[in-house]
Amino acid sequence: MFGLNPKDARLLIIVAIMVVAAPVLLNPFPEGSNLAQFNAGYPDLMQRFVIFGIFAIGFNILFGLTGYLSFGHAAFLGIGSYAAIWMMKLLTMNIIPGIIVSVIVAGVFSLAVGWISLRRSGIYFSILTLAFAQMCYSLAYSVLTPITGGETGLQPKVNDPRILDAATNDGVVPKTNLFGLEMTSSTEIVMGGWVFTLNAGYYVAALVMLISFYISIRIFRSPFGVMLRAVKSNQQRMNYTGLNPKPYTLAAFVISGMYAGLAGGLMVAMDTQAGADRMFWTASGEVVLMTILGGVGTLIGPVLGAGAIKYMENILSKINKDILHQWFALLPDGLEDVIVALIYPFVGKGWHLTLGLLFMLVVIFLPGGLVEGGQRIAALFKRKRKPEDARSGKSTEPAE
Amino acid sequence: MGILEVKNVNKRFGGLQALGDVNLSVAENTCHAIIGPNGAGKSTLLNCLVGKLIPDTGSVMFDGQSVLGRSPHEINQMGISRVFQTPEIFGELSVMENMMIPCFARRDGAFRMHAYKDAGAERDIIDRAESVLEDLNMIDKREMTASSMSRGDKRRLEIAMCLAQEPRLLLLDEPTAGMARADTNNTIDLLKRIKAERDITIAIIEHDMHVVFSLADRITVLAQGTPLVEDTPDKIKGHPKVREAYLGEAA
Amino acid sequence: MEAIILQVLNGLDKGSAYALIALGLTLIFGTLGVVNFAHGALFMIGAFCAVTLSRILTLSHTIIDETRTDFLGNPLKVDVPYVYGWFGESAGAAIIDWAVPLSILFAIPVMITLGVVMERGLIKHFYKRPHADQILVTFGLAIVLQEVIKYFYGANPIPTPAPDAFRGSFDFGAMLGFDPNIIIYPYWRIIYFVFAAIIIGGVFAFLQFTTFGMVVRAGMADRETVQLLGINIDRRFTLMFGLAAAVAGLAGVMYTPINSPNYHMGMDFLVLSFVVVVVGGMGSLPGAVLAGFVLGILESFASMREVLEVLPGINQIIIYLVAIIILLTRPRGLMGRKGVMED
Amino acid sequence: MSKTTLTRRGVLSRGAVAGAGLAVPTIFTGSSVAGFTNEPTGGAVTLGFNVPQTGPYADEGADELRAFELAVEHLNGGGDGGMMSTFSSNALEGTGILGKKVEYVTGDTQTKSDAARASARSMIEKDGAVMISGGSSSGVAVAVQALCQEAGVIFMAGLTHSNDTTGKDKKANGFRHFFNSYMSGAALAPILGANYGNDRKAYHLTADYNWGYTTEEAVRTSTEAIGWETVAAVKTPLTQTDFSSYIAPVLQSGADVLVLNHYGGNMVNSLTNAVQFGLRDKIVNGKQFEIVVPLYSRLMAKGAGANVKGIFGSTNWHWSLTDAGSQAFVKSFGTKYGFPPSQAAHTCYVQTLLYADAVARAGSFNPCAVAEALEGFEFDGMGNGPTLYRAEDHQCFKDVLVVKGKENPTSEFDLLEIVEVTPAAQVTYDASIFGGDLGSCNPGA
Repeated sequence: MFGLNPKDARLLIIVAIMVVAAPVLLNPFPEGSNLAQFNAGYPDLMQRFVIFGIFAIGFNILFGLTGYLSFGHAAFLGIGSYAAIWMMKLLTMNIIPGIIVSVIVAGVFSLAVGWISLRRSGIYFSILTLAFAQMCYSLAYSVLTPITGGETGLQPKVNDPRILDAATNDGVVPKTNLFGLEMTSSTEIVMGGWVFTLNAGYYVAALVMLISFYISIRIFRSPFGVMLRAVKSNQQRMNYTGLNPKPYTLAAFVISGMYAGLAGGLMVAMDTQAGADRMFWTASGEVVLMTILGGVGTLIGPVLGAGAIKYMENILSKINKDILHQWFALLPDGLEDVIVALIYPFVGKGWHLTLGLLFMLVVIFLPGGLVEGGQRIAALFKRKRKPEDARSGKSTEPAE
Repeated sequence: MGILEVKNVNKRFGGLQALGDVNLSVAENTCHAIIGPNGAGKSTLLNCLVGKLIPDTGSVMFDGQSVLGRSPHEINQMGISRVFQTPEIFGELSVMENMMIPCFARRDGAFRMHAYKDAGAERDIIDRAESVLEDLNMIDKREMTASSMSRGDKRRLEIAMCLAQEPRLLLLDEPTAGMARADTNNTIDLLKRIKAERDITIAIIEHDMHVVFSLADRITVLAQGTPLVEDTPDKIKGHPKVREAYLGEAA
Repeated sequence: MEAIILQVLNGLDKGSAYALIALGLTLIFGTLGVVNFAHGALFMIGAFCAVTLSRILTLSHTIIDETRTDFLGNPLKVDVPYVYGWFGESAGAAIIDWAVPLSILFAIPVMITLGVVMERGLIKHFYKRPHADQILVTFGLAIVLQEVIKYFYGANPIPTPAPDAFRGSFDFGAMLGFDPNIIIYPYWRIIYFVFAAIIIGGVFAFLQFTTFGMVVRAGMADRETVQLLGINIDRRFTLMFGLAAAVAGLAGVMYTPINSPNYHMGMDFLVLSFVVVVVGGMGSLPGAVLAGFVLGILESFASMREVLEVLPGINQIIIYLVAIIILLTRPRGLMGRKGVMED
Repeated sequence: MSKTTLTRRGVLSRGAVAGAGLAVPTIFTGSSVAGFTNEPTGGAVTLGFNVPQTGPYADEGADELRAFELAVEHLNGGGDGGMMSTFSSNALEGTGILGKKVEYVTGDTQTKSDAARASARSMIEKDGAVMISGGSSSGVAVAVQALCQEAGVIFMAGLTHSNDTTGKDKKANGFRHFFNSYMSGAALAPILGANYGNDRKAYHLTADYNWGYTTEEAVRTSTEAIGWETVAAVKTPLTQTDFSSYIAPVLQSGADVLVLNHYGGNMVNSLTNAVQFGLRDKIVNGKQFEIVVPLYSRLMAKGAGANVKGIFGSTNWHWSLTDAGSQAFVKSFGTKYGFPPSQAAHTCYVQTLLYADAVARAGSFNPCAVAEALEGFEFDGMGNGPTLYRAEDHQCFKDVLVVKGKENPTSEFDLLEIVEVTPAAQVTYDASIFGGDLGSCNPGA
């Protein structure tokens, strides 16, 4: 299907189903229940899941396939964001021009940065990319303030030109839209105690993510993908096989830079703000961590890693002491206090601690990342199921 | 006029004269061995042929064209393939993928962005890879990860990868170094068969005289960066200069 | 002229901090082949050794002063350190005043223990793993360490002043014949520079002149051969990790009077110290030290008003710009060896 | 697709009726359900407190959170009522807001615009917050303010000092109680003139970002107006930790005052470094060398330790104020937590009460009604004397404190002493000078 082998097609379909059903799957707990705190099915977080998923998928094309560890990819994300928001300020609040331009601008920047950085390999390459990204960040925060908004970043303003949009000067900034469909508009479905929010912006972003994912599968399986893996495996042999590794690596760098720009453009489309913060080295480090956490070089790993980190950032950080006390209110007072005291350092303002521990545990016990964890569980399940199947086959008891 | 012509090549590393006025002519469709004691400059010479090193003076012509100043992948595209002392293969990739890469290189040149095609649907590439694998009796290993194979199989795969490109000149750098006797004999048989069945010129650097004398049509003896003699294997065997070079003061 | 002398002084001082951290990072990388993202955290923990010691020294019992009131109007509770009771008020005050220098003695065993525990408990298992895994696990460790410190000490900087004797500044200008007050430099920063020079010299001498150091150097060059010689290189490497941790920790202790320590100071230094190490050349100890000083001095020059007027914003990017230029002109940094971390 | 606003709680209460145990999907369309975003329909109303919980400003965030908790307690009738008894408006009765119990959710801004917006959006979309407050930097305040404008909820800014928040980036749904750079400059200059004379030469070190620029500009203009000369202004990177190379050339320049337009960690480090260099022991141009820190924060001053002694600066509020409102607040905060509140805590507490009061006076949670109630609102008893929430830019005008680092602190909280309470009239400016456009209020529906 779509030129994919059956295994990849199955993966794509599973991912597509998950993505479409995410508003339901991510809201497993009824509204108002104590566990509703863990629901992630609200538009902002779902949008972030898919957008950072795109960012990580793109990063994985470079890092997972060629092994070149860029420590500056957040710069392309940031540059994409600035490009998109300027399109929205100058042209139109329709997201299409913004997204297209963000991909192009990020592509041009990554071509320039990649062309220089790829003269070196290994950690020297990593530091070169880091240096470029930090320069972008520092300049955007300070001397480039007229273009970037500096500390406060850029948001659409009432008095922006927006030359393609019909003049609407009633003091309201129009919302980002796709030919009239506003990204913030949602439909809510209420089923018993559950509320599911189907958000237009999320589905637009999700569609882009699915396309990106599909393209990434195609790249993985293409002759080009094989060449990229060859770059990672043995550049010497590549050279002596009549292949020039440089343009392959540069192409991968630019593709992943364009993915980052796309993510940046979408981010602005969903949440109209562009700031220098998202170019800081920790943001570049975050995508590295997402990819390693999920599973380097696997198709779905980066998306899982992105989801895991964003989930912790947004859900764990919102758990405060009151909520903990509410959860354990049924326990005797003394025990309640002890349990709350034990959990509290790991949530709310301590969510970084949990994140750090997660990194360590995953890398110690699951060197292949979350994907390896999934595979191990699946293997366990298969091993268990087989004898069970055998038994149930013999069983004569009628099923319920 | 040989397919490979090395003229007056000099190469110095600081104070060390690694190659001094090397002249060498390799005739088409022959097997030419280069032997010599350690430090004779064999590897330096080889590296000058494939673009890894650039000689200080002199010329290296392949099929009438100069290879000097070209990068390794360009020289390879001219028709020179190289087998390394320790097998250089794509360890993390499967045997089949290892084979497909040279096939792509042969068909598409040094760089081509086939990012939208499915590698598994490239029939001509797969057929070609499979036929070489079959030829070398490796077809049953096609799904193995290359790094998990034995050293002998890795060497065989490396040779297969070179052959898949249909090079006109195959350079072998001590292809049996560190191999067990049985593997060495297998490799000799393989190379003999290649030589017999294909239009291919082979240049081989080797320590193992057994290998050299079973394969070579002509032999050049290198000592201290300079060719001592060049002749047929039979003549080389009894040559006094060769004995001197190899046995040193014992002569 | 004065301005240039001044910025060279500044650069040497800044450079000594960079060089100390980069030295420890390179020791770990060179001996163990591990990219240690937790190294900044070790620097930070060193600084908090000083904080901890001064807290211990000021452990107090509370007395109530009826004559004064606190912000709620209740009688003021006054904390009296126990050391006042034990040594008398003036001697006690002097001990507290000297908390930072005293912390050196406190920090050395703490840091060596921490380093050895870290190496044996965690890093050891990552020698053969890809660099990406090493980065992830040490980064995770760095986060955990700094969150633990934040849990106990809060996020705000904690003032940890130098002893009174070292406050104020020394007038170099007057000594060299310039006008007074033109080239002044704080005493503590001079001490920091001398201290850094001693540590760096000590580490080099240790590696150069002791058998232990020679074995470690040999192991850095070729681990397998040294092991074939029947030498237990692992145990020595563990100790090297302890030593590197101690170097980072001491750099942190001595840094506390310059900038009040906070829990994220390690992260602030981490990126910079990696740039220094790489510019120096991965695995080269002299390279790390040289790069530390070069970048420190260039950074100081870039912050001059006269320079900023010509190139606004150059102070924001100078380190990275220099790093890019050096790496493009010298492929393996200033003094790097071939083949290290290039795969 | 039908358009709705995010009315989680509203939908829920209706959904419970409509669904009544049946698993039948009920799809609502927006405009018929609610008049504005997150209209509280049950017995409770949710406020979102978005403060830095990680990163360098985590302690400040923690203090803000304490103030919010205290404010919620007081609004719901708990505790001693704090400033509710001294507040000039009597609309609040300790029964929640409009009879609805006040609940709150918390989030982590990380002092990053993106994280702050993500956290605020989750409060609006997931938790149904009808007002967002908190934060400790102007970058975050501007970003979240723009978000609240777009989503149709009220933003009550926490600590943000840049002119931009109610200047070029002002928004109809956003309100700031905290003072700004301009006011700092206007309040400081006369005091500096009185203490250090009118013929001083100033050297500015300025954090190289928006807040730094506006602060430098404000202090420069107001000191130059009293006759000071600005010798130089050098910008320092935000990420700088060691300021020695910026401080060393100060004496050479012939300046006799150093102005540190730095905040937070930058301020602690630059001040510590400046004192280390012994600048304050020097005599230049026949005058004692002085250092000025335009924006003081007690929490940060603590990080600089003894180095703050005798150094002038301005602050929004300080616990040692003796008016009844401040006293009441310090008492209830101090009793609950054991130490006095910071200026950030004060602003957050006051903002929460002001919001609740505006809702009560408007009789509605509708952001437009609330905004109308706040615009031009004059009040007293909240610690800074008679205060006006100016309609044109949603900026509070009130007394500004000029403070000085205390020479003999009696406790670790007693670091600053109030030198002067500059009356609001002296720091008031024309609303148009910073540009920007409020736009019209957005109820979200």
